Amino acid sequence: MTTLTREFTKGLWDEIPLFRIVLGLCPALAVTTTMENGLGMGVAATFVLVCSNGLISLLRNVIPSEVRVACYIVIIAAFVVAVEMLMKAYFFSLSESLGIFIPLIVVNCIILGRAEAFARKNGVLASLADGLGMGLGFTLALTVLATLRELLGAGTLGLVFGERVLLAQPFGFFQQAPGAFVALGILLGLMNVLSKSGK
Amino acid sequence: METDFFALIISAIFINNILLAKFLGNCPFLGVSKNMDTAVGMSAAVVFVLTLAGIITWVVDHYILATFKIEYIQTLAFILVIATLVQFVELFLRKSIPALYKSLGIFLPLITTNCAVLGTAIINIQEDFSLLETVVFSAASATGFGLALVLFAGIRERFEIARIPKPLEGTGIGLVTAGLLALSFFAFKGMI
Amino acid sequence: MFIPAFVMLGIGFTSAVVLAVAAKVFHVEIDPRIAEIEDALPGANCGGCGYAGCSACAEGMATGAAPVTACVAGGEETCLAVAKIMGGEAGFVEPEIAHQYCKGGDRAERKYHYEGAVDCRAMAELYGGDLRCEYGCLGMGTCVTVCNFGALEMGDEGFPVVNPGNCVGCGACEKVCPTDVIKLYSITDRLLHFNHDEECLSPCKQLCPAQIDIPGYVDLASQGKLEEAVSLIKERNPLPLICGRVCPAPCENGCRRAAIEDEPVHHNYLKRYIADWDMALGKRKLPSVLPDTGKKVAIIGGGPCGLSAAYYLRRLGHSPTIFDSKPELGGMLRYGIPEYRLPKKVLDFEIQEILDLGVDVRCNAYLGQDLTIAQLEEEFDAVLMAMGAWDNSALGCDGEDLEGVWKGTEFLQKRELDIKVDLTGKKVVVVGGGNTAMDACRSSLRMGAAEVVLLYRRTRNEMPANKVEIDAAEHEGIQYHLLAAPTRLVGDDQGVVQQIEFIRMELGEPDASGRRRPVPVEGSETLMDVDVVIAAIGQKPLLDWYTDDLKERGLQLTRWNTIVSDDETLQSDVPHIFTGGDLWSGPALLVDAIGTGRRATRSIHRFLNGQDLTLPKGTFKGAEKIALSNEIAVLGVERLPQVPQPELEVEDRITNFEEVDLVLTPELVQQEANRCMRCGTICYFKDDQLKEHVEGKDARTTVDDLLSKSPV
Amino acid sequence: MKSYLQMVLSLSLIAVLSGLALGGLNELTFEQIQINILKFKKIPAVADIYEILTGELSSEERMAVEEGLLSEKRYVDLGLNEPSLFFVVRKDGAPFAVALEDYGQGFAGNLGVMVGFEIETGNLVGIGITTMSETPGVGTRVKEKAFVTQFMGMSKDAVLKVKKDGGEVDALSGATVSSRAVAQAMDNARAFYTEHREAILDAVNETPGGSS
Repeated sequence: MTTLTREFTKGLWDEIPLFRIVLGLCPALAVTTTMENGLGMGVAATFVLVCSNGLISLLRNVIPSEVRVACYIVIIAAFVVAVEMLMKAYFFSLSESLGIFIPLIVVNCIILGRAEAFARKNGVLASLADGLGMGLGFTLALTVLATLRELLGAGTLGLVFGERVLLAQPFGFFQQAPGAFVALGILLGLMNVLSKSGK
Repeated sequence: METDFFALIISAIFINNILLAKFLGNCPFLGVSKNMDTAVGMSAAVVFVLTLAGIITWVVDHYILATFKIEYIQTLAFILVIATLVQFVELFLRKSIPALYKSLGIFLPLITTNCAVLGTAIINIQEDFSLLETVVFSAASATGFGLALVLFAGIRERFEIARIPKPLEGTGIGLVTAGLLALSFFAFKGMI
Repeated sequence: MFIPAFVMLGIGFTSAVVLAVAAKVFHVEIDPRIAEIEDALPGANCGGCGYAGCSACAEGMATGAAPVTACVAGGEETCLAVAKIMGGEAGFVEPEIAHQYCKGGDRAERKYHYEGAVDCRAMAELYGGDLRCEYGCLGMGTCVTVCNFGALEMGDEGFPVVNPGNCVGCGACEKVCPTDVIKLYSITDRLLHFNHDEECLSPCKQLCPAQIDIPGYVDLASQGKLEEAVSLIKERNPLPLICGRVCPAPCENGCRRAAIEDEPVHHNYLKRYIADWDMALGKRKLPSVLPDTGKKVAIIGGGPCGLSAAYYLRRLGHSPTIFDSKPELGGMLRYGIPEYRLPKKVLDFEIQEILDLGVDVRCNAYLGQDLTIAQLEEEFDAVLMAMGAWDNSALGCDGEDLEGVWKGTEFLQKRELDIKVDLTGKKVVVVGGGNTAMDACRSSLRMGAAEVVLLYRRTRNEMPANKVEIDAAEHEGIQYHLLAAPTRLVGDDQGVVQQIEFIRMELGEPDASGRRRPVPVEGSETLMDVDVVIAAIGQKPLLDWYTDDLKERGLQLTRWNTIVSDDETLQSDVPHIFTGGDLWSGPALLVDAIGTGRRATRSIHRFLNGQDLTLPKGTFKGAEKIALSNEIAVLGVERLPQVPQPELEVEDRITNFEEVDLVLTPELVQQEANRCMRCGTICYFKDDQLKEHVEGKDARTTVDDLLSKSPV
Repeated sequence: MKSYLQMVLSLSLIAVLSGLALGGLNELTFEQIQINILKFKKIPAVADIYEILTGELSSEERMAVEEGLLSEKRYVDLGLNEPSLFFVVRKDGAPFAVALEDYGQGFAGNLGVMVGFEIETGNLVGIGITTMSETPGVGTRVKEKAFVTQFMGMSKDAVLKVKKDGGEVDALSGATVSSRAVAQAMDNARAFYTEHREAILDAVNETPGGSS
């Protein structure tokens, strides 16, 4: 049991996506303009990551290594399109706000990254735990980044305070993508300081 | 109307540079730009994949997906084509340039999930480009990607002797600099 | 609903066919083990193995180009895992830890003000760096930046501090450092390292024949880290307890305090204090010993040289055996130095600490009688001859063979060999001016002699004995007849010596050794009644072991009966026979014997491994000072009174063999330690910097409680 | 040879299975998605036009209007590869205007605008935004009343361009790109409407529903 918990928890701190493993930047930079988007994107990505990790590790011995990337990506894409359809059908409002970014989950490097680096070599249970851990880690990272960007960039925190303006003159810079790069960079620095003192 | 190819190329490389304006393909942007030759290797691979992918996806979309009205599997079909191309490049590199293959490491398969590649393919369809325009646009976008990557690799090699606060070393400062670089590309916004 | 399935089938199939063809065409034969090994490696891509990253190293290991132990960062379990994959057995490789000697940092003088790129290599391009002494640490911290294991941190005094726990020995810092200050050292390297011209050597360290890092252990002692101080000393001198009591401390002559007309720092008192503290601790903390190399070395002679060679050879993994002619080990330490200077309890403790490492001993084995070199050559791979210099030179005047006329070493051995000697009420005359003569005088006093007179043909300050000994003997009432030499011994009809005739001398021109040649004054012969005469005018090695077959085999002797051997490597003309101690140098200090013991160990170690024996170029020869560190003006340092060595009162020490020198109190230790300026070759601590250096460390508070539990 | 067969087999099998799965899923969710798009996208825009006509509506009234509009959708086959959709806007019970949707090139993707045309005069009644992905806080201001009301009663042959481009539409300050997109969408809608005016008007009187 302990290895499973370790696989799961490593995604939350030691190898938290975005901060430790610098993957999955494209959606992270584009979608985290509001906290709500960050959270939604994280949840959708987690769902896809868990399912794909599980299925890929199930088929890991079947798929020969020459075509492994193609097969994995088809599986991931299938899950993503499925999520897109289900969301449009049953959670229309969320799919509206996430818009373009659901198809971009398929190109989210985290998912294929975990498949290539982990699911391909480990058992199903471990892969599921890893997927869940990584997914939640990713959601956590996205939400933290989104909160920072929304608070500084737009001066509001939609999910928590609704329309109330918290910051009189917000820095528009953080709402744009270059701002996302800088915010993530600073967060990374903060993370290192924390982990160094935390260890 | 006769599409102005020159304007198309310039806009693809500078104005809406896939990396620094549209912010697609950031993972390899930060992952591979640690040193110059991997960056150049990656750019070459992306140019090859993107151009070929542009052509094939255009053909697939126009002749198969449109006729059967099954656009919803567009993502699936495109990504499969791209993945095959990337796997092809991987096999090719492993055979003929093993050194580059080793240094690209995890980032070679990750070209498949490179948002820039799929992004450009989808843009080709949204902009309703003709085949020729698709080829030109894809190649130009890939060159833009390469330009940004090589530019950034140059800067990162200077980090070696710059005095950087300890926690920001490595990826942290990389991200901040990427942000500033992206900001500079805003200047091209108003050209066309 | 079936249309998409067909479309996907179409695309999937074509893709698969394309890939299958590509796989066929671009097929590359990959050794499956490479992937396995790569998974086992830590993936730090540190380059310590010399390859560009882990995958390259894995490929190297799989093809056999790199040894299984190549991965430095991975540590033991990685190495074992890779060995299992390759199906081989992992051998032992000594861990190498980065070590940095230069303590200059902010206190070192700078040639110019530097504002260039923050990189030592960049600064080194500018006149070899801004430091006055060219091989010091430039302090730009490039080694700290390249180390990605967190083993290096920039200390608060301007030089990088190594954290040995994190250091994996990948060598990145060594490659980056332009002045070679930081280097990787294995245990063998540290034990067999000899001073080098291109290295930071304080004046005292240059003068110490055993090359002990004196400022190092003084600094550790003042911070209360006594355990570390002991291990630092033992890296160069395995007999600190004995040395602390007996050594005349040539290092103190070099102390930089002399430049401000101040008394030198008593390094030896501190060394003795540290050693005593370690002994009083009681628990045996054995130093690290490398795994057995299966090589056996015979050491003939259990004196200081033999003991020190045995200690180091054992720590390097060889198995030395000590042969000694006497019933117990120690040589001159046991049978030459009397109890009041070196209690046998202390001697036995120190020798036992060496034997506990796994050194076996065969006593009462006299070379030439009980065993021969030929016998040894079958059983042992190398032989170290360190029998010392026991033969006394004769007085050279008639009446020498009268009864009651003894030789110096002979007389001193008697007490240890339990031969009862009763001198009560007798008058003893000792001839000679060295330490043996001093020991003879003070011992005979303690054996009840009524009056002890010392004859010496030169003046007081030319006497080779320790200054401390000469003063102590005088306090104990021994009369000095200086500028006097014996001419005739008059015996009675039973052949027992009654009188001694000696002649007044004057000092003429200096002879070859630089000492002024004494010239007899005509007609100044005087007679003196005497009961016992002890001749202690110099020793030379015995030759009864020197058989003819050794002569044919090429082993030659010098005029002073010492063995002819290469000065640097101490290797005799017979390749597997090495020499050391007094047998090689003639009578010398204990600390010289320890120094040659370690030098012989290095030669034997390299001989056993079939390596070339010559010392690396630029090795620091003998004791001449590096001129650079002499003409340094000592500024910002005030004179501080020297700490007196507490001693037993004269009355209660001349009647017994109680140890004369007592142990320092902790306060005195701290006071003396603070007098030491922790010199480098050029830089040293000015008073305010030293105060801040010592006070700055919170260890300051721990010194008191640590020292309070020490032996008094 | 076996491994190549396995390669081809596995990739094709996975491709087919995923195609099948998505096809099936699409069947399942297609209707629901269309309804959603209608309910949450198109009809609210038409309701916006309705509000311009009748003035501010309370949330209950708006719910009722949106409910009503469900039955006001009409499909007309204009020879395009799928039937075109438009809505009938009634005033006091009688069909008063027709609303149809068209797109303009926005800042970061298409901007959908539902445009209402009076049946008799052909003049514009008003507009409602359906889909857009403009920069939040900047481009999204085109939805606000101030911008939308300027189109009420605009004549059918007004120059539908932004003032800067010589048209009559005064653009939102700082959001010229989005305003130009709206103008472009309206221009496209008008061109479509004038071209197919007769067919659309016949379809107005048909019963609601029509072929999907």
